[in-house]
Amino acid sequence: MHVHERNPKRTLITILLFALVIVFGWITMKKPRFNYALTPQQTVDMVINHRGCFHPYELEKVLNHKGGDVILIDIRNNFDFAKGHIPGALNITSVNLLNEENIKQLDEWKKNNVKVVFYHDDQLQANGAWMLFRQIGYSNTYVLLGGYRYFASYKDNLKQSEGTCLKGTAKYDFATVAKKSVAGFGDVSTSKPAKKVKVRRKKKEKAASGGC
Amino acid sequence: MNRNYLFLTLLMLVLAIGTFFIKKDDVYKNQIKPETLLQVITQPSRYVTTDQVAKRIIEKDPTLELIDVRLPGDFDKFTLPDAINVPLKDIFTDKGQDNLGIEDLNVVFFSNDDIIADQAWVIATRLGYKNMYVMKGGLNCWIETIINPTMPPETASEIEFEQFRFRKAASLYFTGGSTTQPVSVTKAKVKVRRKKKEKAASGGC
Amino acid sequence: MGPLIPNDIITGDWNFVIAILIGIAFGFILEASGFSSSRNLAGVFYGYNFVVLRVFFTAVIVAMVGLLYFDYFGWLDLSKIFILPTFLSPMILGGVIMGVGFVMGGFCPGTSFTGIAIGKTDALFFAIGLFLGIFIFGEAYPYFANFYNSGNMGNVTLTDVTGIAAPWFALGFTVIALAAFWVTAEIEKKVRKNMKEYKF
Amino acid sequence: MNKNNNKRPHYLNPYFGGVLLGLLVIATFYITGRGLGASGAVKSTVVETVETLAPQHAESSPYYSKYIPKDTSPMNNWLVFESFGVLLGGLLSGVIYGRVKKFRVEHGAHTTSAKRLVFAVLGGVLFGFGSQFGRGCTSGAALVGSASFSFGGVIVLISIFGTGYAVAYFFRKLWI
Repeated sequence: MHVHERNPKRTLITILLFALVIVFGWITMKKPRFNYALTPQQTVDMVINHRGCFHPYELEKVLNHKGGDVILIDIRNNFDFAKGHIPGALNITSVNLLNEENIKQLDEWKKNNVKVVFYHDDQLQANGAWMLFRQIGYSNTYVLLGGYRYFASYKDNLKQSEGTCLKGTAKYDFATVAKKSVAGFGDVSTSKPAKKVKVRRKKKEKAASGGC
Repeated sequence: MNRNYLFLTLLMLVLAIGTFFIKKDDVYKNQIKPETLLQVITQPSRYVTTDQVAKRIIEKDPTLELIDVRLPGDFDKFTLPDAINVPLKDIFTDKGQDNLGIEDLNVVFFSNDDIIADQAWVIATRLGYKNMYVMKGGLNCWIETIINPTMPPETASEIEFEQFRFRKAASLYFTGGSTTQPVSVTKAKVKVRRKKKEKAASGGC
Repeated sequence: MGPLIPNDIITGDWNFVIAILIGIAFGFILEASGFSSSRNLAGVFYGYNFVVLRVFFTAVIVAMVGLLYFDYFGWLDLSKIFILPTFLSPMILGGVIMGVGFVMGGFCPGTSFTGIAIGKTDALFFAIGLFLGIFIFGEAYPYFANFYNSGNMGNVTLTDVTGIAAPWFALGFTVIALAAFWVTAEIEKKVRKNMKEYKF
Repeated sequence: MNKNNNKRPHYLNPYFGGVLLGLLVIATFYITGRGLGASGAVKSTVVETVETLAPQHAESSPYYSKYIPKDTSPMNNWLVFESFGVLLGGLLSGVIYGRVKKFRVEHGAHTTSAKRLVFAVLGGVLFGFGSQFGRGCTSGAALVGSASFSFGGVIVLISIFGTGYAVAYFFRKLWI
């Protein structure tokens, strides 16, 4: 064997330094606070199957038993909260939901299998926060259907809400309603072929060019 | 053979095996952080009103891309002009993503009402897409405000009457009457335009 | 953070200065490893000198593993680096032609430059050949333009094509390379016994 | 091993060279986002030469015209500067290790200098020709391409070395 191949001392030192850099990187790397626990597919399955919905009629039990294993969280701002809220609800404004102490609290509830129900004025405004928490692994979070507005108008008769306030259904037969008002109706709203979209995958932003 | 070669071999193997512990989610590279998602989720700026959508359709705004997230069966029966059908369950598939993130296009999701469209918006936003909106109230609201607008009471402000006139004209436009009364359409359009966007959306769902 | 120039951390004005510095490092490593000698290079095909295999595969596995770590640490965004586009059949043919050229010429383009630097006439002739080869290609291009552009798969990575995660390839290359290092060391010993004339 | 071997010009340990080269590839990606290369520089030289000697021909050629930038010369290219650096780096190493001498030809025991030079040119022609189909040479496509997990890079790598071993027997007289 040739002399320069006898002892790979410098090679070993270089590789060790390289390994040290990697260990250093590993240690100093910022670990993300939250990771997605659900894939987009699982998220879609969840919302399509209406998992994680909390119906207003279920509130009745909660209100009568006072607390128990359900916590209501009002994610509106504290001004709206002060004007009126569901009895027993806590107020955490939505932008503060991921704050350190709130997360600690949520973790505890999660550990103790407490149902956490988010609500806002209506379901739509609580939808985002609820979906976020479901996606980062808080499978104990729920969204109140109908929101505070429904509760405020029907608080004496929450039972009747069974099956009625699910959003997402069509109130009208769109096709007939949309054409009825005018006589000489054209084809504008019914059988329009879908617009051709330039199908273009999102490009890499500013990838380096090159190669030989 | 020098013993150091053995060390080198082992070290390199360890480094290579180490890469398995750093596996990243390769499929969704542009996914945004949950913290960022919360920030955008709490902004109501993603909601657009049916009036704004109607106006942009009438003006044939080339940057508007309407996405109907209902099922294909519903889509075939009725949808907004030039809308594309991407059911919620397909939103993150390759087919669905082809319609998102197209340069210079503003996506507006809509469904029967706004919940499902909003859910599509949340998922697409998580995947890193931008310039997307949700039509508030959805098609239910579309019918109530644009197709069958209700006359405001006598006491209503001038702005509300203007809005009503716009809706009346838009109704004609969308139900096929636009050819018969072109004058009123343009009139309404001009009037509506004077309003600032922020002031608009006062009525409805 | 990285890549620095595409992310505008270093301005593009430095590009050519950096190019020369990187080139100097590249040339130094090639020459110092013995790549300026065509007999060292060709040895890999005849079993008497595996320096090409050693340098080449060590570089590939170190870079592969390193890039994966750097990407994970957020130091280097792998989605922003240049991925060589794949043109399947032209690339296979190109590789075959280059393989024959390698054995005949005893150099590859980069190594021939270092050969010229230390005064190898054969390296100079190889570089002239390179020039002619590309010139011929350019002139004859219209005859095989279709083939040249066929099989375009875009800037795909191994993961895009096979669906297997990148660490598997890094580990696979590492294991194969390390095994090859040990095996070829033995082969080299045996072959060299019969080559009194070749000085290493 | 005989003592004579140990007095020969000194080389780096090949694994040390390999590790350095690997780190250089990472550094290059880190700084510029692109890889090393060599054949691209020769291509730029060809395009520049053709453009100087026959500008119309270069403009009309479907191949050369792709590589003629609008506002600068084809030589104003990253790889050209990098290859210039390779020459300098090779010279530097040659000076340090005492390998820089007047021009000479290196060839196997059973062949002549003239034959070696002829085959060097032929090999160069093939390599240059093939590198255009391969979108790069051993450094640009095979080394950097494979290191960045490019599918095409690995194809070129396997293709070059596979063919090399397949045809090595026919050219053994040149080297052994």
